[in-house]
Amino acid sequence: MQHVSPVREPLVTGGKTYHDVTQDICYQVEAAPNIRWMGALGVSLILLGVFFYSVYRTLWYGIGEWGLNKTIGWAWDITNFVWWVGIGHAGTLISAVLLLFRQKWRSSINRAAEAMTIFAVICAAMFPVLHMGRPWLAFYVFPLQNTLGSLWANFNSPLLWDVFAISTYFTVSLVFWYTGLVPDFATIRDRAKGKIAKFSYSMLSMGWTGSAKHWSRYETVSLILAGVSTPLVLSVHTIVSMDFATSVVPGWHTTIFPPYFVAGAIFSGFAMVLTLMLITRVVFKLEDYITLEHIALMNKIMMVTGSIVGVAYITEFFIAWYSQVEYEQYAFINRATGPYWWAYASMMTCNVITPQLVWFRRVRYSIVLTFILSIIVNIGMWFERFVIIVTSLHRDYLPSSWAMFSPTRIDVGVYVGTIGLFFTLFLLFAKFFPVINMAEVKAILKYTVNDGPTYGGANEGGGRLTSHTSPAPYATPGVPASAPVNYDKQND
Amino acid sequence: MKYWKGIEELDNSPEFVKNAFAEFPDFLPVKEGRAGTADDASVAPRRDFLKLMGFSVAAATLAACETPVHKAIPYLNKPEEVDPTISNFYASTYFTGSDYNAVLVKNRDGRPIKLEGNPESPVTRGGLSARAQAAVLNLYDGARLRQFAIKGKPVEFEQLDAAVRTGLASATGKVALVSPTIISPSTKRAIAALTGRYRNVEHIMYDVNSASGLIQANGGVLPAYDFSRANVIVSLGADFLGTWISPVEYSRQYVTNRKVRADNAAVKPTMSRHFQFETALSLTGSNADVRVAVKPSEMGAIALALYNAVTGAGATTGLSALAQKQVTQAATELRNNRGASLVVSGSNDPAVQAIVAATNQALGNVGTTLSLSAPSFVRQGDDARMTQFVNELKSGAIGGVIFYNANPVYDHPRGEEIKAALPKVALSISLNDRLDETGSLCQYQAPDSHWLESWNDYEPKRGFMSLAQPAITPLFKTRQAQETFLRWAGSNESYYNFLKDGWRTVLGANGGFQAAWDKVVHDGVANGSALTTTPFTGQVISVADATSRIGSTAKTGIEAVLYEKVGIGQGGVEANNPFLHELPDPISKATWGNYVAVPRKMAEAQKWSQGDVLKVSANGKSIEVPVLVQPGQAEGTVSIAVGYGRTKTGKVGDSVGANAFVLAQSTASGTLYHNIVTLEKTGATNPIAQT
Amino acid sequence: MTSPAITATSVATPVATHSSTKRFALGVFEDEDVLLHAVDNVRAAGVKIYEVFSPYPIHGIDDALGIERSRLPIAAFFYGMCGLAFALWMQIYMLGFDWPMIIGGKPHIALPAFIPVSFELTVFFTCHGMVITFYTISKLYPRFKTPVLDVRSTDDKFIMAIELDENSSQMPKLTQLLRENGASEVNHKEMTKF
Amino acid sequence: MDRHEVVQENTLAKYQKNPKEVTEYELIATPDGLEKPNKVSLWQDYQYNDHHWGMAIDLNSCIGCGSCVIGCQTENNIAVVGKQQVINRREMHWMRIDRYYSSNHHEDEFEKNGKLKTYAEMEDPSDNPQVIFQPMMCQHCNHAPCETVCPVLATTHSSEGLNQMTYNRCVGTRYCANNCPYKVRRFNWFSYYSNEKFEDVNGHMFTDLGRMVLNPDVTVRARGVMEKCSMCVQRIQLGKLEAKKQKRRPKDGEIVTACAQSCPTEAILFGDMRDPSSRLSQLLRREDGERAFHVLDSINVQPNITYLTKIRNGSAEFFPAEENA
Repeated sequence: MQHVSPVREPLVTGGKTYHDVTQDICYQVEAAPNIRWMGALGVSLILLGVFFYSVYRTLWYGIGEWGLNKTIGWAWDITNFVWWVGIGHAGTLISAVLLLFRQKWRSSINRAAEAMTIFAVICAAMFPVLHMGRPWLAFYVFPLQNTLGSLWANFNSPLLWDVFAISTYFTVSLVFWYTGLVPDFATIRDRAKGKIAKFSYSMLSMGWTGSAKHWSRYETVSLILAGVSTPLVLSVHTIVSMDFATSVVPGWHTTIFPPYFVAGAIFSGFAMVLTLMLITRVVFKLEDYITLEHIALMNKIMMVTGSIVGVAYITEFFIAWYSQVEYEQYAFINRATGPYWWAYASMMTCNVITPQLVWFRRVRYSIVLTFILSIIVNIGMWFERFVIIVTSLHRDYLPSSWAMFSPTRIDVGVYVGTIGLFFTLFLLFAKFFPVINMAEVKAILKYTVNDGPTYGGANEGGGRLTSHTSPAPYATPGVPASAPVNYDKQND
Repeated sequence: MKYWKGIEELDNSPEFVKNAFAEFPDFLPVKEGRAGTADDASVAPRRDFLKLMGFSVAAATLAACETPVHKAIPYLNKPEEVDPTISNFYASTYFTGSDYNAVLVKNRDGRPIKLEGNPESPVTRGGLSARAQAAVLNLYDGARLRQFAIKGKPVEFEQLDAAVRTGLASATGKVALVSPTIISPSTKRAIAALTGRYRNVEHIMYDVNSASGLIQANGGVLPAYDFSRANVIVSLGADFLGTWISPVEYSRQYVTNRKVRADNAAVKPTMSRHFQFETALSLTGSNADVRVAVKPSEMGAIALALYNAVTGAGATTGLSALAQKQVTQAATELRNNRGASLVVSGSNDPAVQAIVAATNQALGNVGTTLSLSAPSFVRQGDDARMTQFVNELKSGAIGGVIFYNANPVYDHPRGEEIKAALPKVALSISLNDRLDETGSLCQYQAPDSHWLESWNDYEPKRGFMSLAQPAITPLFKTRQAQETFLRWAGSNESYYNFLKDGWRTVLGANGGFQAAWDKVVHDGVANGSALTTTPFTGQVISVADATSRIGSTAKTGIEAVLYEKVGIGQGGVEANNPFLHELPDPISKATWGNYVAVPRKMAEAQKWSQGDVLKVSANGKSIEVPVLVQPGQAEGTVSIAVGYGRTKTGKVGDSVGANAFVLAQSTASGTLYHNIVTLEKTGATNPIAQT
Repeated sequence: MTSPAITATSVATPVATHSSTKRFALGVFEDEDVLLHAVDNVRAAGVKIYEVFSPYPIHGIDDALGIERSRLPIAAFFYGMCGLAFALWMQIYMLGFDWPMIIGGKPHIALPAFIPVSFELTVFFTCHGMVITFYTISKLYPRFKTPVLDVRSTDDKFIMAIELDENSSQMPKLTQLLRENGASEVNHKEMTKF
Repeated sequence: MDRHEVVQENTLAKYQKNPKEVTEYELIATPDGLEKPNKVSLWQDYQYNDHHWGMAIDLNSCIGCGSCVIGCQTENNIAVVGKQQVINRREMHWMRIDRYYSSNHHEDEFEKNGKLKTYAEMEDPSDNPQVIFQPMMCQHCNHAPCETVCPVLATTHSSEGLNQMTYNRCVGTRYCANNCPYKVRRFNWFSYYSNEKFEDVNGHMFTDLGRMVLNPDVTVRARGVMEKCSMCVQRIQLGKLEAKKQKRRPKDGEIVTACAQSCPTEAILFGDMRDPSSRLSQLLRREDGERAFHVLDSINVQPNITYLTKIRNGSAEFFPAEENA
């Protein structure tokens, strides 16, 4: 048994029983979709339409439909790519790192967070493909024998590292997520009434019965996956940062990028998790599972990572000055005071200043403020990538080639479109999959304020009753010690 | 590389061409105009295209065939010297009114695909201007006329010839043959044949970028300059590296003593010193060692001050301190380099040029850095004569007019008047290669072939001659103008033979003409002379009255200078050439269209910002062009490029920019390319495409 | 208070050899701790526990049931090593031997540049190898219908299953034994093709 | 900006005094003293055993006339993109002529006015600026940053020192262009030969008549691929072939790139740096340490294009010499 600190708020409030947990969470899957969900899906689908139109224009006429030019070869495309990948990281982080640290509170959010990871990575993966001049040849990036003879891929190129990193990251997150889902699918299967439901959830659950042997292997697997995903998630954003760090462009060629990008990723990721969780808990009435305590904890993480990012920003400037490299210094001065000063300013405000509000308890525990904060951070992190990519490129070595970037409608369309794609996927997930990991939540039901379980028996929820750390000597043979309430009833 | 040894071709060429046309009774239509317009159906089917290709190959390479070429299209028996995918080079010559270049035509499978400088040429020495580089595209210009026509109705050569002959015979009053400068002896002879046959025909040459002031000031000749021998160069607004008279030739001369090397410890590396007094920042000015920005109206005063400083004849007043200081400095250096210095002026004002000529005289540069005895021929236009023509045209004294590659309606300051008068003329013939602003107003269209389809010869400078030879058979049913003139003159001789005969005098009969001729055809250039300068009638302006004239040219108000762009030039055939439109201006880096360049102070004072469209007005006419803030532009002046604003040149060049020729002054003494203008903001904006 | 007779039969009698039908006594528990104790006692009573089903992993149940530690970690390590080896071979062969090209003047075999891909492939092989193994050895694969002894075991009940012989002779004794150990109910269940 | 490394100039007086002082060379501090950047390298450099093509561009001779730009365009079938695309900064010229104006402000004022103000001021050219022209095309770097980053090996280095593009391998990530310090790579944003938007300006790629002008030795690039100066590799190959047929090595001056050929002032010299007797090799030997410099030498990409410092004969009194751009 694990020691539980007496000051901790309950992880799951409302004195839920195992059965209540099953009820509450399966309810969303089994009940007819509610109107708020339909509305949300509608909006997402419209944005998805925008996405398809923009992609059609891009593919049919060419990248010229975007605002790029000879000097600025990447702008919104890669900005969005890095932004989405960054967001994705929080999911893995919550499910893997927090698992390793035995942070029990992760249980009620990790499922949704992992789903978010997967959908975010899908959105991210759109951009490296779409931004290609000839996406239909994207398979060239894989080391395949081809008609041109044995012309393989260039393993020196950070972009190729990306290919491997992103695909590994995506598939690993996927199996991690799915393995976690299997027991919950079994639960739904065993409750399912409809034929189709029975059939499909039976397929999904792969014949899971919850036998002790399976559980023990299951735990080993998730532990190892967690153990491996942790360095993986760090490596992914490190490699993404190397797209820039290994180049010669002043403002990109910066050794601090890997840690700085990872921190940024966690930062933006948690912001996105918060955004989603706050919506989900309202839409699906899961206030008891995603409590203020969760929100406060995530706020804290956001604040810490936000500060790390802030430090990184300042370090960059220091290094630029310290290096005494003309181009480097100009790149950073131009960032802050040049034609794109506004982007830099908004990045600074959103990412460094606003998160500091979390120091105030009131902010930390306020739903509304947290929601606004999380949105602001998401915006800020988008600007961070924009600043890094565009302001570095638009004025590099040769003044003769300096240029400005202005996005076209298609640029905006593709970006907004991926947001639509993301939410469509997320809403579908939330409707047909258990948004909260039932098995894990049940496992932590017992841990709460006063050290000791509060499980109140199967038939009646509520009320924290006398604790049972070990079975009491039997009052009457045959009557389970774990059910004093029933016992009393029987006496009536 | 191989140059062709093209002789055998020569005799059977015309007959061959005739048969060739016989073989394609209806000539290959090639798609022109936008997709979706009526003539879409006229797109050449692939096989016809191949036929044409095969044919052109045969024609162009016939040259080298010992065996007579059969009209079989596929290479059943391949002509020698022509291997598919191997390029041949043919020597030829590029000259369009402005710059002269001896070129090599890179011919691939029977079609010219590139022009390169001809290193054999003592004039351009392998150099090639941007305009000449791009000229190969003009050959395939879809806007070219495809056949002869009378009042828009397609006709055969013979029909038109007959009609024209009767027309000329029955013409009442003068018939003017208007052309730009012609430096081709044989062409002149062909025209002479025409004027000989019809006494009332008079040949009028005018230059869009006129140098008549310079010619007048030098006793009727255009001096040949040699910048390579000048240690000190003073240029009063002459953009001799970019557009003035013969830029390629001058550039090569100029750099010979700009190149430095320090490997020989004994001799110190030296360079020429280059002073530039100019209004707009020109290509030449940007290369100068000392550049002074002055108003066009000050040019005279500066020339005078320079003359006085050089001759020591009193000081002049009315110059800014800086300018005065620079002039003195320049004069000192000039004096230290007598006979090894050069003063040039871009002005078309005879008075100014007279002073400059006198200065060169005083410095003893005549015979060293500039030559009057072996003059240049690339400018022969006479503005006064042209002005007189316009007046006659208006008065109705002209009974007929023939335009030979001349487009005065567009590029003459009084184009409007010509446009109005032209329809009233009884007989109007255009030999222009397209239905341009002038040609479209004429009754008869006898389009000239492209120079890459024609035989011709040139003499840019006395003693230096070069040839042009066809690198491809005419793509359309056009005929080269010289041949047309001969037909009208009643001769049936082929122009090739006509030309070759003319060269007998040049090369001399002795030592076997044929061998010498073959060499010329191979090299493309030769020494010898055939052109004669027209005896000078006007009187040479003395320094005294030049001084007095200049004294009275003080001006107030904003002065505008009109200049040529290195790419578009005078807006002739270049105007429909996308390469040249997209070639960034060397200084402003602007492409696609002209603009009014203003100094920063003026822009700030007037609250103009880049791209604001201004209405520029002078002589009661006005154009609208966007503002470009140009460092180096003289205070109180603006500058606008000519050559834009074409309306009938083709889909590339039409309505790109505005026609600035209307702002030029057509004075009695000649066309002046600067004027007092008024500028007002229209409120519209038009972004300038700068790279 | 267990009788050797029961153990004798339950342990000795080979069951379900000639028919695919199996019979089970299912002890239903409400709480994991009670179950844990029950497991100890039942095994102490010499009864062979067929399997335990629970809605979530119970810590310590492996020891109680005597399930030996899984060897998946070793497998995972092995897969990882394969991935690493493959990655290095691929990169060195492709850029170093199959078609060496000059890329930015770098050596053909630029090992530092190969690190990221090598790492990623190691992870890739580790995870997928291990997960595939997990599903295979646990016989987990998509099926149309999943036979479950007690559907509540995926909801809120902890089920202890004990296999019986053809005529379920040990049932009464087992019922008593389980009830004594805190089972809220004890059911008899037959399963074909289990 | 204050970027001596980009384009260098000096006065004749200085040059006469000591030719070794007219060019600034960036040096890298190493344990054993200051070193040339190319001495500080992580790895062994490749030996170009057969040929090593290179170019020298004399900034003294270049008058900025733009002849080379058009020469290159005709030789290499470079598309014309029209006004709007030029405004969008998408011109396709492989070769361009950079023009820099002089400014009255430069780094000396960093202390006085502070960096921010000075940088801002330095963007303003003076009222009567000195002008310097610099022909800029692919520098064919031996340590090419573009090659390293291409994921599909579409741009690699040839065994003769050329940086070569494989059009049909290119997928168009534009990473190479971003990573090119000279910004000489050009991307095909549209299919300029079939997109009706370009029929007017690029007509010669649309009609059978116009297509006759295209150079059959050079591909018309498809949409979505990167392109750039190839140092007229088709001419180099032709020259080598001709020489091979005659069983000899190509003679110096036999192979000439389009830009070098068209230059009226012979500012561009192309040649084989492996051949010690070639005019190029001689020039480089002569000018080494005097006027020869590589643009952005300090980032050590080791270009095969060498520039020669511009020497001005202007006296400071009349025309104060200033830093450029």
